[in-house]
Amino acid sequence: MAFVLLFPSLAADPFILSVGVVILSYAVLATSWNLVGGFTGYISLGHAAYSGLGGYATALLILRTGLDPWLALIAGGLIVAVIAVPVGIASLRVRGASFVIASIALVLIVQLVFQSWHTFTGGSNGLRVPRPFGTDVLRPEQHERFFYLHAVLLALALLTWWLIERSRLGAGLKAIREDEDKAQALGVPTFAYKLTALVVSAFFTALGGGLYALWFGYLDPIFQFSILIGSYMVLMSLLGGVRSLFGPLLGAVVVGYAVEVFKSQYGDTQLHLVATGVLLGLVVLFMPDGVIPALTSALNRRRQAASIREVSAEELANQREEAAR
Amino acid sequence: MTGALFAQSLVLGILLGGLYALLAAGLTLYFGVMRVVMIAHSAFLILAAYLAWYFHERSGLDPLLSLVITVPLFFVVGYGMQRFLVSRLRPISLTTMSVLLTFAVALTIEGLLGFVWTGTQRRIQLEYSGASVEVAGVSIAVVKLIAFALAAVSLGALYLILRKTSFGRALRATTQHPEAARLIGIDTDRVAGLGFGLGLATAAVGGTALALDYTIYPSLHWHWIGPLMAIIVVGGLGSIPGAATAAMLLGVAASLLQVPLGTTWAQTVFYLALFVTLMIRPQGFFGGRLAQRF
Amino acid sequence: SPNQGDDPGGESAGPDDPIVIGVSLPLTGDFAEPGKGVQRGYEAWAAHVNENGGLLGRQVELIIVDDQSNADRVASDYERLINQDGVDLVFGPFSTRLVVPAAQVAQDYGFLFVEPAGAAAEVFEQGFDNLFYAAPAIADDHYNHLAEHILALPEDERPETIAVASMDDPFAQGTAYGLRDALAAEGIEVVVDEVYPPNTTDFSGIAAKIADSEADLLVVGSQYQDGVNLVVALQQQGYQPEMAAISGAPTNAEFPAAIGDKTEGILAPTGYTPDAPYPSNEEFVAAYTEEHGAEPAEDEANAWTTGQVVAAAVEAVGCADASPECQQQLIDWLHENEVETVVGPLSWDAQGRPQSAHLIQQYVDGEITIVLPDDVKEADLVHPKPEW
Amino acid sequence: MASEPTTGPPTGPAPAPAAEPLLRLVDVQAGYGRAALVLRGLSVTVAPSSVVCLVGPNGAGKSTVLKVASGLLTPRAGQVVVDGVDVTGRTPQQLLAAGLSHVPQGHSVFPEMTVAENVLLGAYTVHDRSVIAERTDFVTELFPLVGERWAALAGALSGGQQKQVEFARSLMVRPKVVLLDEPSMGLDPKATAIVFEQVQRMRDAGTAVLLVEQNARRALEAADVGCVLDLGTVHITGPAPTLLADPRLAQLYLGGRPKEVP
Amino acid sequence: MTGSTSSSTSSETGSVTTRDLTKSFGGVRAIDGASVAFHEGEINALIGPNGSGKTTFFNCVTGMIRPDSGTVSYRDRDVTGLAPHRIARSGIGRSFQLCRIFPRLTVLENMLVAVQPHGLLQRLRGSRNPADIAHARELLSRVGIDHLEQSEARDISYGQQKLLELAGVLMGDPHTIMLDEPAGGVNPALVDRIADLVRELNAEGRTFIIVEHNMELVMGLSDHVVVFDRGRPIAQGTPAVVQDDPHVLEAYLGV
Ligand SMILES: Nc1ncnc2c1ncn2[C@@H]1O[C@H](COP(=O)(O)OP(=O)(O)OP(=O)(O)O)[C@@H](O)[C@H]1O
Ligand SMILES: Nc1ncnc2c1ncn2[C@@H]1O[C@H](COP(=O)(O)OP(=O)(O)OP(=O)(O)O)[C@@H](O)[C@H]1O
Ligand SMILES: [Mg+2]
Ligand SMILES: [Mg+2]
Repeated sequence: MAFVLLFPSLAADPFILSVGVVILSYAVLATSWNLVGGFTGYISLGHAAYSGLGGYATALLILRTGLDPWLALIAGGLIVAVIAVPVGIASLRVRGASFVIASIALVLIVQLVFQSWHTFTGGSNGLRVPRPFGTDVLRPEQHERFFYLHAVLLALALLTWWLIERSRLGAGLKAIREDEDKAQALGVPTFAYKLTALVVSAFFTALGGGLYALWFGYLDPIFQFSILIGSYMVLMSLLGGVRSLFGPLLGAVVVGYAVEVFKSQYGDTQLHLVATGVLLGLVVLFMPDGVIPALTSALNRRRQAASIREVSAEELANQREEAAR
Repeated sequence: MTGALFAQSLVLGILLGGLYALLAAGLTLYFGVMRVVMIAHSAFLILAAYLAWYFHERSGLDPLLSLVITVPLFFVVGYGMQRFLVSRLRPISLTTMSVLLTFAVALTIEGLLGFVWTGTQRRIQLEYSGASVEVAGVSIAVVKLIAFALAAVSLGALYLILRKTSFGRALRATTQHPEAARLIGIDTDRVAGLGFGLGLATAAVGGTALALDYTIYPSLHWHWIGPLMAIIVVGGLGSIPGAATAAMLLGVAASLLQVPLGTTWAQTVFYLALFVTLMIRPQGFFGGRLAQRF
Repeated sequence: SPNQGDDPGGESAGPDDPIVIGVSLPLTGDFAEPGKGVQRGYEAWAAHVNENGGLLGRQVELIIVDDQSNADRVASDYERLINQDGVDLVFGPFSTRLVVPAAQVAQDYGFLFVEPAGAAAEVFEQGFDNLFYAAPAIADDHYNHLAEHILALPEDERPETIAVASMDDPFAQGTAYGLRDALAAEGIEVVVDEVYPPNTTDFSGIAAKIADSEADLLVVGSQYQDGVNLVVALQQQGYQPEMAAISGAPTNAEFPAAIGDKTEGILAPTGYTPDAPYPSNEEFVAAYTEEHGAEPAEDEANAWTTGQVVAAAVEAVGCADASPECQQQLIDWLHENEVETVVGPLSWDAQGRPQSAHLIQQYVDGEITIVLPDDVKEADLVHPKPEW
Repeated sequence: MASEPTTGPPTGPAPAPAAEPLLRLVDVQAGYGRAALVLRGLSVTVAPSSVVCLVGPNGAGKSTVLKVASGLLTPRAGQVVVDGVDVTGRTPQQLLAAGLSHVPQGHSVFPEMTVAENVLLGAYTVHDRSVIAERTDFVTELFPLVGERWAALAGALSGGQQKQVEFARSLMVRPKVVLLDEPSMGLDPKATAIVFEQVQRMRDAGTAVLLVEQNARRALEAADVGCVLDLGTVHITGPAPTLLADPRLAQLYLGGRPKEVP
Repeated sequence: MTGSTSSSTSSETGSVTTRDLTKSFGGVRAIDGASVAFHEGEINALIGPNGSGKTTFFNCVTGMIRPDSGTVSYRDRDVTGLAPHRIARSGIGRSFQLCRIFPRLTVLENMLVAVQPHGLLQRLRGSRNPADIAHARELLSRVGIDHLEQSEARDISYGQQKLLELAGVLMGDPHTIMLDEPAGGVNPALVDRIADLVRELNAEGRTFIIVEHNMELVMGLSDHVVVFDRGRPIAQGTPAVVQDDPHVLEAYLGV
């Protein structure tokens, strides 16, 4: 926490700071993704649709209605949350593989629409996003401000995750992940819960996308609505551990750092893709629960409860007799 | 739309649908028999196309001959992939984790393709690339016809293997209840491996067919994932006839819609069909013969 | 690699230190091919300058990083080049899609931004005052000579209908639509107007539409391989236009290899030709050919031109460092002066648009030859074009 | 057999083995993954033409015993011997080839395959068509349901019907050793009767049957030897009638109110 | 807590009542115009041969599947076609024949899921409140698996899972409890304890509807027995009456 707050003053130059912004932005997206993926087990590879829509909604609101950038950001998040409702109604009807595929389709369809609808979205020309701060705020200072803004958003997302995690809503969502019909039979309004999780997740993802757009200043449908971004969200969450509060954050730091390293390491070859692929593969094969759970379980191995009670024959006989009475 | 253009587009749609059908059938096979969502299928497709291209480049022989190498090769790779990667996933989260694992494989393949052959777009230059036969005013490119024939033959073979042989039965049994399958004497490891190999072999055929008439480049597989995934959901996950039918219908629909709507909007037909399917019949139009039991 | 990281300002760079120039290029990903062409051009330019005594008597050193054809990366690359690697100057990346975010970073740090590849009209409408395009004309004007030529044809030879197909890319569309609009304004009918996404591989549908329209003039805005695919698909459908103008693809050396002997008569705009008579061009062609064993193509030339433009400003102003004062002087100088380059003399308007025009080439007897404008042409334009 | 010292309530000595045992588990220790041991040095012996019944509380390790015997679970220590051959560590397929079949607990039909395919898959290792045809006729006669729903998807059947199909499937092979894990669970009284009748017939045909049942009284009535398993060890082994007659045992493991089943 | 355990135990009002309920799957008529009434405040049993439609009946009543025709009412309220969670909230808890638990949640977490209050704010409240946990522990010890509290549910034996499921259903504090083969696979000694538990809860005023093939248990426990065959009731009444019904003997007991 303290490190996050101090980071801008520790960063050696604006570039490092900008990398910090990017990593925080990853962390926001991964944590937001985890609001639906982690709790309900509905794996969405298409969450880039929500971040991209958030970015575009923010930018278009500023450009077309002249709304204040910060209001536009929040309004953009709300609009995306509203969009998530029908999307959820359609796609949350199926589980597992079908949902994954539907999520991929979502991001592809949005990409096609944003690419084709030139007059509204700027299409392949891209869209410049006006700066929220005046030109007198120099770039390094922008980085710093956006770093803190991202940190605040991340904190909000984490807080939301934490609140849900310990709530009955959270218990219900986790039950959905395990066995949806059973959860329903126990009185969990599964559809409403799933939809709630998706909408909340879409909202935060969109805020993340919008904030990033305000910082980055440029939107292009190809880069906004890419499966790769959605997959990164999943990778980061899984890597850190979808069932722990700070899992996605940790994953974002690792992946964000790794991306920089791979890039500087493998420079102008496609080996950075190989490195990412191998990393993802290793995580899936050997740490399917993520780093944090793997570490904690390694630490707690001794505490594991034996599945059979240790009792002597004598005690056993007594016990059984008592039970029978 | 003129009648001639309609006829031409219809034929193009059918030819394209055939290729989609073969590829989607392979994809749905993994799911139907192994509960694995194989994102890397189209990456293997591109890999096969590259091999066909490279083969042609090196030997100067017809790229179709590369099938002699790629089909067995892919079969073995598929076998190995199932045995050494997919089988390590925990059954409880197999479906979702397999998405990520095969996604990782896809990235790796893309990266290696780019590393070995750079990002340059490649295209096989054949004597008969531009040749076509004309039937009732409709020109049918020879390469497309060959691709279609390849697809039809392999699709038929695949269907027969799965439905009519005891291997096919063992394969389905293995997915549905691995433990029980082992107990009735099925070597589930082997059977699952072979099933995966079979799926990947279809990618080898598809990739070669693809290489005949398309430009290829490492990241091209992303372009195929979307429509193929949509097709298998519309057809019903795991249903090979479903995938084939949906592929045909959507291929023709996209081809016809492209005339009034243009290429980009016509692409959306796959995804719209997907969402409509989810709303009306989430289990797909052919799959899910078994209603949910509680 | 250069070690000026501790001294990003670089003001105190001594006369012996090299001038470090940062570039981010798409060396992998969608734009990798042209990206690598640009890389070759930049490297050839740097080698040439260094052999000839450097800039301001200092050697130049390039830092080229790969942006993976990704807009997020390109911005972060320039951020790093400027802040961490402490470069003295930057050169632009490739592709319109990457130029805007990159130019933004350069502008924020006050850097001069001369770029070899962002030609779409929109690039110059973003209010960048540090941006200059190092080629003869922006995309929309590439076909100007051809449009004039067509409109000057006698009534009975003039095409009556046009079919247009363009990749959904600002640059490709810019070129194709420049010609389309010029002709449409004079009453030539546009019968097909198609846009396809960059990742399209199946062109048979578009080809069917074009073939069905039987348009006289085919206008294609392509990048590279899409042009090849479209031509093959059109051949498969038996379509024979009277005139085919295809931007992008045909100027690539691999184009004739890819479609064989079917290139005859295809027209294409180009900003550069190795045969151009400009003084520095011979030097360039010689230097480049010696190193690579082949003549430079357009991407290489644009890169070289970028180098020439920046070098001219540096020599004229007498400074080459990261300080805002120096960069501003360079910018101001370019706004007010004309630069001799391998693509001819270049000057820019306030938004950085170059003020010249592209040449029109045509495949004549298997060779790509300049046919327009008349004063530099090597052969006459063949019309109607032979069948493919 | 049953040379292990027994703990818990004393019972009479086990009957002498009729012949060389067909299945022997010797000092088996087994557990799941890294978790603690479930079976802690357990031994069971089944002779030809005999039915040994394992009873015990839930979670005692009964199913684990069968999984070890059939090769689904590799023991951490101890041996599995089938017909005099040490088969420890072999796979289920190999064990099936050696003459041992295991019908697992719970539901194990192949839900998206037809009843026909399910039953025929039971004969996956049999290649003689006439034998398959003969046995198919036999099971369809035995369980009318199987014939009636021959072309239906097995997953569409009711719980008990699925168990019937499963049992029918297991009758497609004639192994030397049969392991049955709660075969009567979920079956209606008629079907239960058929299952127990088949168990008798298997015994009569010389098969060694290791039966796990929670329908304990009924099972012990059908068995020759009973073993009471608790907390991963065999506590009592003895002739089934003796166990049934032991009131304390009955109270502890067989339900407190011995009553005749209608 | 939503339970209404203190309500009237008079058997005058019907508990679960159906009228002409029909459900077919393809060609199979799983429920064929069944009109049945279960008695409020009693222990009801539903028996019948395999495939006679008992589970399907449960599924129709609890909203897991939608009947083709006919109505289901619960305590004189029409609940036909309501979503399962609504029916659960109206006071019906059920278990599944093919035991359903949440495999990767611990035994205790499995229990806590069942506490699902109304209202958003309530739902956002902590799920691990001490009272709920104490209640869960008590129920777990009543079915004899309290020592497994921290195990993941997938790691416990089949019978233990069935017991966990039963405890989970009770945790929701339902007024009417529908159990699908609660004794299947459960150790006989424990079956006795379950029977005692059922009696206790019934004495508190809860209604039970139990599907079971263990005749000893059914006859010893229930007040009212309904016998199904081919998707419709063929007999109903007290255990003694049903046991001697010739139809029942023929169709079910196989004598
Ligand atoms: N897959 C598993 N992973 C971890 N522990 C397990 C697993 N299966 C069973 N156990 C543990 O092993 C012990 C024995 O289980 P087993 O299934 O053999 O019991 P059982 O005697 O068959 O019980 P039941 O009568 O309920 O079927 C139980 O305590 C259970 O918790
Ligand atoms: N989802 C389904 N699809 C097709 N048929 C079904 C489905 N569910 C039940 N059936 C059929 O309906 C009939 C009744 O099944 P049900 O499960 O209700 O029986 P049951 O009385 O619970 O039997 P059991 O005692 O074996 O549990 C059976 O013939 C079964 O095949
Ligand atoms: Mg068991
Ligand atoms: Mg049932």
